[in-house]
Amino acid sequence: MSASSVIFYIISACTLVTALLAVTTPRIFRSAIWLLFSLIGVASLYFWMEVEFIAAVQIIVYVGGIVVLIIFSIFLTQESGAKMPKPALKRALFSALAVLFGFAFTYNLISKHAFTATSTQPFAVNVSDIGEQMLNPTEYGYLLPFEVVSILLLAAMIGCIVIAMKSPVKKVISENGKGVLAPRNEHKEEVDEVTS
Amino acid sequence: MQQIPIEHILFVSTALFFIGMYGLFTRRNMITMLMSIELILNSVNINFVAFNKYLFPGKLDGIFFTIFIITVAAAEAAITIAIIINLYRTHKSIDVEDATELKY
Amino acid sequence: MADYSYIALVPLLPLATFVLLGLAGKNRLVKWSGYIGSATMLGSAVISLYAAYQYFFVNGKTGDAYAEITALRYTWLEFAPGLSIDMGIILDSISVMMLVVVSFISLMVHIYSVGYMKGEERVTTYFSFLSLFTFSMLALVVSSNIFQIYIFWELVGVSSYLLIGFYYQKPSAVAASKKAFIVTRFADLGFLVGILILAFYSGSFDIGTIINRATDSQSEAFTGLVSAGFLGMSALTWSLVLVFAGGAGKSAMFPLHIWLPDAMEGPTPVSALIHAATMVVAGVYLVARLFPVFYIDEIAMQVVTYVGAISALVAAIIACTQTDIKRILAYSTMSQIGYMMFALGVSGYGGEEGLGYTASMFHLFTHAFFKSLLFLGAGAIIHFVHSNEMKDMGGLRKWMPVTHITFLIACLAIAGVPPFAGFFSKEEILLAAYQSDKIVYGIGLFVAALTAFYMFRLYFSVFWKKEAADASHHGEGTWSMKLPLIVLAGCTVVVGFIHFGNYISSDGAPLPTHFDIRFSIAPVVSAVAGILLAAYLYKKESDRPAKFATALGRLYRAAYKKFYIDEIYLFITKKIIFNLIGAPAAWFDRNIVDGIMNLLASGTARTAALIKGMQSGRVQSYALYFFGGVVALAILLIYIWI
Amino acid sequence: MFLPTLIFVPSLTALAVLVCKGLKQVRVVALAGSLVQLVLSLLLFVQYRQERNAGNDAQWLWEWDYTWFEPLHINFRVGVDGISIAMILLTAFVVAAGVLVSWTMEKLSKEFFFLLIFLGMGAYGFFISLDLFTLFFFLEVAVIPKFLLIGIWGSGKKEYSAMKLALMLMGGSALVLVGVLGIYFNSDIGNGQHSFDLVAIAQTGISPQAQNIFFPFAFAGFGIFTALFPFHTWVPDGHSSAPTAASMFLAGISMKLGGYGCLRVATYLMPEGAQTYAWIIILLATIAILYGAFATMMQTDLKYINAYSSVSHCGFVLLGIGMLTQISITGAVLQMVSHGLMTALFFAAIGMIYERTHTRMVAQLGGLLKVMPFISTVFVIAGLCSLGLPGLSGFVAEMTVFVGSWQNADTWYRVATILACASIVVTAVYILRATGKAIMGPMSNAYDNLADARWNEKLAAGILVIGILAMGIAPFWIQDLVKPGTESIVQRLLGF
Amino acid sequence: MLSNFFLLMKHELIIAVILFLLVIIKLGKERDQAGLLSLVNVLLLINLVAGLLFNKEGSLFNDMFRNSSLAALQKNMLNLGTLIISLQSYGWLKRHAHALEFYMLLLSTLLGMFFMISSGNLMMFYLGLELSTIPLAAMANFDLEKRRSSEAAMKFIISSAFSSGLLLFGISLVYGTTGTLNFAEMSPLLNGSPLQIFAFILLVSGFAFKISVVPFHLWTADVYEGAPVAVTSYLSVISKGAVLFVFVSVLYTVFKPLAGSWYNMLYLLSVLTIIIGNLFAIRQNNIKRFLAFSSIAQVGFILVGITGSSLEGSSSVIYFILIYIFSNLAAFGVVSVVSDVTGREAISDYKGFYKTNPVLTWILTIALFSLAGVPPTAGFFGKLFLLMSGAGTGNYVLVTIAALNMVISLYYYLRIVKIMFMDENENPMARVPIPVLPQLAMGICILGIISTGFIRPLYDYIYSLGIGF
Repeated sequence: MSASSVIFYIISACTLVTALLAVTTPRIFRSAIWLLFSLIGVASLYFWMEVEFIAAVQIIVYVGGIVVLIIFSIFLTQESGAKMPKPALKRALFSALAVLFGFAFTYNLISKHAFTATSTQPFAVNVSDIGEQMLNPTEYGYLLPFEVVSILLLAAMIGCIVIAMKSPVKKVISENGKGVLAPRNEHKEEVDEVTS
Repeated sequence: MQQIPIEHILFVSTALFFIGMYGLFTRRNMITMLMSIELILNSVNINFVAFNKYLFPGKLDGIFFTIFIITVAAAEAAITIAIIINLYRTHKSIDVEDATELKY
Repeated sequence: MADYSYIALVPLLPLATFVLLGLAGKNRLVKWSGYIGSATMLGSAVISLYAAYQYFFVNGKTGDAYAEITALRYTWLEFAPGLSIDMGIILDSISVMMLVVVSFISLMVHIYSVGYMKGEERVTTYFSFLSLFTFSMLALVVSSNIFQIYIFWELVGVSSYLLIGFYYQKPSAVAASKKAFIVTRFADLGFLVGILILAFYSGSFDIGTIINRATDSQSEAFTGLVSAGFLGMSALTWSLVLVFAGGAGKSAMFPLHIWLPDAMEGPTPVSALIHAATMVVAGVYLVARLFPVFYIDEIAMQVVTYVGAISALVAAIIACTQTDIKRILAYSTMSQIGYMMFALGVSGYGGEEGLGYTASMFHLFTHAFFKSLLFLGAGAIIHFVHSNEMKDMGGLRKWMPVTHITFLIACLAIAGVPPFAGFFSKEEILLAAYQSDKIVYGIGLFVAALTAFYMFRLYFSVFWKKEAADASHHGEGTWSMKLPLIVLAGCTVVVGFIHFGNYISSDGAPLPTHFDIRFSIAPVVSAVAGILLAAYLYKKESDRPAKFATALGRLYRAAYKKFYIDEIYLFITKKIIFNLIGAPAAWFDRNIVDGIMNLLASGTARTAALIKGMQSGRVQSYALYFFGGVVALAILLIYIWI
Repeated sequence: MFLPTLIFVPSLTALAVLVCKGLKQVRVVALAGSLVQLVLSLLLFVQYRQERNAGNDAQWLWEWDYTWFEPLHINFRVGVDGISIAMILLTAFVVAAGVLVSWTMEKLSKEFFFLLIFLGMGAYGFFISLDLFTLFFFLEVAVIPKFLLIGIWGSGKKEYSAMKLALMLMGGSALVLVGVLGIYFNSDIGNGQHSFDLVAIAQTGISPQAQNIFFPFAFAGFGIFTALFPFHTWVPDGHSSAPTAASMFLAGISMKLGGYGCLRVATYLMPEGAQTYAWIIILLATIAILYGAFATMMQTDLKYINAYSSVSHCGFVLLGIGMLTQISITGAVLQMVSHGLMTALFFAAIGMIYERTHTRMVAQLGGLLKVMPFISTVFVIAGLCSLGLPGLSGFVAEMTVFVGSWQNADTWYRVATILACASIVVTAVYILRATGKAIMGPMSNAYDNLADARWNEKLAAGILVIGILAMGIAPFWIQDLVKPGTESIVQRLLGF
Repeated sequence: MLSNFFLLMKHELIIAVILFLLVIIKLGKERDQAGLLSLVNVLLLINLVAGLLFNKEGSLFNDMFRNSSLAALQKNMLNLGTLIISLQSYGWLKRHAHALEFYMLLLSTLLGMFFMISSGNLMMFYLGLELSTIPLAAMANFDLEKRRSSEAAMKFIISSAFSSGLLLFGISLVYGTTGTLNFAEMSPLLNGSPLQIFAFILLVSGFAFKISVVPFHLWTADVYEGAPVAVTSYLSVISKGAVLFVFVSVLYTVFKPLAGSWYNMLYLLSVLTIIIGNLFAIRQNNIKRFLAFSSIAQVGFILVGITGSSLEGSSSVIYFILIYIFSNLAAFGVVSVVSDVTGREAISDYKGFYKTNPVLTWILTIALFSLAGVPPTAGFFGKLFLLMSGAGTGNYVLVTIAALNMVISLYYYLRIVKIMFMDENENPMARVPIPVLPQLAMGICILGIISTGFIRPLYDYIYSLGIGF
């Protein structure tokens, strides 16, 4: 077993263990931190696979962005140190069983599948290649998805702003110029129960 | 490096996938659910990169897919968090069990 | 052959009256309806008399025998080539005879009704119904097609229904009309099935064709009828018994007679026409029409004979105990029809053998006159005393001389006292029975005595018995009521002397009648005995009848209660049909069949409620379901469905 | 004759009704439309006779074809034979009478007449269709208006009844749909091409295996429309809750859609299937006839009486079809026409009585003949027709069925026929009971001031009575009309 | 080349232009809301009209983007639906503080759908799907103060994230087993190995999630109920329609080698979907939730059509979706107007509705009839064609189940009709005024419902474009 493989197993083990901790620890802040480690683990896996660019993106976006976002939202929504309510035992058990079965099932299929490589080309990922292809409209170019994603980000931004922004009670100019209060009357929402 | 069979990498990703799924099934806190989703997406990313690198090195499909997934995940996370925050405003809680008004 | 198509006018004139008066409604033509009806009836009667004259005396014969003449025939409904309902007029001796009887009696009844129904509400309706009946009856008797008989059979049934229920606000009248219709309907079911069987094997509805094919032992029809069987009887027997069942229903034969006494709820002229003279003998006529076919089947003939004999006996016994004059007359009608029926049953076919047939028709003929006379007389009596009960009557001879005399003539006729009409016809019947079946002859003789007894019981109770209260303020009735009585009485005296056998016989050839004075002794003696007994018991008011009744004990009570036949029917209909079939069927429908439909609906709703937990509102459960779905599909597709 | 006119006239009438204002305009337009249609139908009949007399012995007359969905081989194809014309005449009579009976429908009159006319349009379309798809289309067109008619303008537990009716009929049409699709995909009119075209399918036929699978679907589906036991339970509820005109339409027209479909689609296209399942049809029909009759006997509501009796009478239709002889099938068609006219008349009379006395319970009525002679007479005529009195249409139809059924020589079929015949006695019992109680008998004083029929009601009843009499007194014309059609069906039955 | 580019991407470009225009307007000074809405509607109308003109077929970006007449037709249908939704939610938007943002999100999701429809590989498909999903979650939350709205949004985003996780896993496995993301290259490489089938199932579950196939449907009702009416109708018609378009074409072309597998799967799923959708719809009292379940059942019928695996199958699905757009939007139009004015969404509130609002009642009735498949509404034709194509494979069990379920579905549609027309109500809803634009929208829908079945060229056209098998 080469050093490389040892490293791989170590990284993998770390990643999985921290991931497991992230989804089981009762304290939310710790959970976030475990997630952070797990994501870093994944990033190191990328490093190990020599796709440094992805690893970098992983760290920047996930570790630097998403996890921070999550931590902020934790701060915003509750006491970070508090223990979270435990899942109902039945559900936990059932989920664990389902997940274990799913895993066994999936991995069984994967391990039985004979993956075949279609080309023996060396795998070279230069940042510049990625950059070029990213903005290339022709063959092997990814300009279109790039644009699509950019619109997605724009839309997400707009959505976030609208939703998360604490909406001030602001005046909307109506047709006749008279101001009306923006938030509408909250109508009584009945619980829909059909008597059966 | 060739001595690591691709199945092992896939083992890691699959395991990560199901760990994330377990979290999604059991965690009652919405933010932790979001975290679980991120784990799922990461496992997929590992898949893509591994496939691309070991099986189909000719094109960078997998790599680019990974990049886009990460981006989409970011957007998704942002919207999710926005929604959670809004939900927190209305419900004063981010426990999924508290947001079960709509049912049957 | 002469053209007889003008005979179509005989039924069509009353039909026209029916349409005219029917459309007029209840308030128009009130004054005129009786005259219109009588006038058209007069037309019909004249035409049929003329036709009878033509047929019997001018050109009815081919060779030696009276032939069957098809005057008219239209295909009304063709089921298949050869299998069609034709509307036609067929003339042979019995149909011409019936034409005369029906149109003549109907004319009498119409005239009588003008007086009798005066001042009634709905006179127009009455006359229109009467015309409808006359039309149907006339069309029935001239039918050439068995289905045509069935059609008019039903129509006379419905006119009878309408007329019995004429006093529609009287619940008893409504009940009686219903009963009459339903009982005869039940019998008609047999008739219908019988027709279906006969027609299927002989391939035709035409009576002539049926007779030809069914009596020809070489024909396919015959072999089919004889060889096919069901429950141990041949198709021929089945069909004839069933057809006879129809006739028995219409003719109030035991045990389908229960409607007839109740039918007396209708206006009395109606009873005279329909329930004495014409419609009730339709059954006899039907058997006579199909006589050649009946003749070849012994079982059917036996059935006809014994049903007739038993009816005659049972009715006569019951008649002795009843107190409602119309009911007595009704039972007597039934009894007399029993005579006709068994006369047919004992008859042979052709030549001397066919005496019973001739006798039956003869009795039918004479009976029509004296029985309608009796009814019309009874109508006059009822009109006078406003009651049907004998106890309300008595000593009426003073006040109603015409009625008294005519009634007496009719009573003598029906009792079989010479020289009145009934004597001759009854004589022949008894002779025929004597020649063929002694038991039946015995019954016939006994019934003759009973007939005399109950008729004179009636006569004495009404006209003698006690002195009537002073009723000088009413008259006996208008001339329109008296005239028919007188005419009919005249007929009753005269018609017996017709040499009936010359004109009507089973095979059309003249049948010489031997009048043997020695044979007449027994019937006449028994009749006189009956009259004397009646006179002894009822001429003066006394307690003899009561003693007599006590002496007879149970028999009397049973007869008084009409042998409980009504009760048995009531039990069958109410308890069995309604409670054991109808009610369960209705219940089953509402609760089981519909219940299953509703259960389907509520089951769906319940299932819906049952699975609502799937949509628990918990997003994690949703994800679990999602994942479960994926796994399940994967297992199914990868391992099970390959 | 340009057959689509028969659809256009009602469609235009329906549209015109929508434009009208107020009851007065609406009813006049509706009446005018339905009278035009009646005249057209009579004209069609006359022209049909002329054509036939002129020696035109084509099976279908005035065929007209318009491609609708070409890729799916769906055509709007119309054409008539005698059976269709008989049905069209029936529809025209009933629609005209129905409009007249509803003359004073104050509540939502526009919608009411619109739905009536629309329903009629569906029936016309159904009867002239020669394409299975359009046939099915019009079959369903005729269902939903009934739901609204009963639910909105009905009485009693109307919502329940309306829903039940709609669901059961739609269930029926769902089965029909499967049957129709089965026929389509098993048809082969050359080069493996499927077709919805009834004529073409009849010429080329369908494989016996397919027939045995799809005959039950088609027959049971259409059977539900015509009260096939045990799917008849919508009949009593639906009829009794419906407003008068809707009851008339329901019994007079839409139950006939089923019978016509059983004949035209199920039996005509799948003769071998019919042979296979004949015994079941006969069994069910016999049960329906007797059981319906006995159940009727126990009813106390006039409409229920008539509704259950419809179950019994429609049993004759199915019996006639099941016996598979030329005469019995002719009888089935005649019975459809007769029953349509007769029940419509019956319901009209019941409606008139109900409108005046506000009750339909037999026990509460009595002696109506005194104050409403016209209506009572109509009632009695309908009743007598129902119990098969000669001279009225019921007799002709029933006798044809009986005679025809008897031609089928199987002993058990004969037993069934006799049992069916027996129902005429039971019919007499319930009809006379109802008549005896409601029309005759002593009258309650409460009814002293009730008025007899108005002109419109008289006219409505008159139209139907004319139909009944025309068929009852002179059945040969309708027999002539129907016969070629039934002959072609029987040829198919015997033709393999 | 450039003009080619513009013509091919015409639909997407116009949407993008409008989108940016709106952003610019938003960044500018505050304007009159009504005027803005009218402007947007005009823009959408222009978009619709422009979409109908100058169609061109071809592919761009290395086959990542493919336009065909079929795709153009589908996009036009979506454009039409969007316009109708925009028109009928006028009342709600006019009072909404973020109307423009709403449109921006709406247009971006529409753009996502267009890309999805035109996608030539899994990457574009995935991105289009996400672009059409993520902003929708935000839109679902647009009734910002309503608890239900945010709950709905939360459920939607979490469910869809989960689903897209599974979808991605599936895509990754497809990629791993075939080595390509391109549809055209992928198809011949599909050999039905277990892992591929598993991947395929994961992929299908992603589709199934979006089009609410049982058991992937559970989010649907909750989200439909909680979200604003405009969003609900958009979700139920446009989003579902777009995914269905892609689903059909993917199944019929790319995954054709796996047809043996997916036929059975669709058989099972369609039966489940119809039955469960119907059973749930029976007992609903919220009209939006009711429509959610009804739309689930409708999807079941669409799946029956898809099982047909024939040219008829694909064209009947497209035809049905067109009809479904009209029918469902007509229903939602009424719900939207009523909900906007009175705030009432319970079915029982509609008791006696006919007395006060005959026009709306008739519109809703016709719409429901069309959904139920009652002639002469277009829904009849749509449904019938679906069943017909389903019967084309000879699977009459499926067709019988579907046909009988049409009866159950009729029950609940009629139930609403009954409530509106027949139920007594002491104080029914007051008369609801309908603004001009929603009137227009409903008019279009009703016209569509009534006439679609009778316009002969329409189906012929769709059929000529349909995807053969």
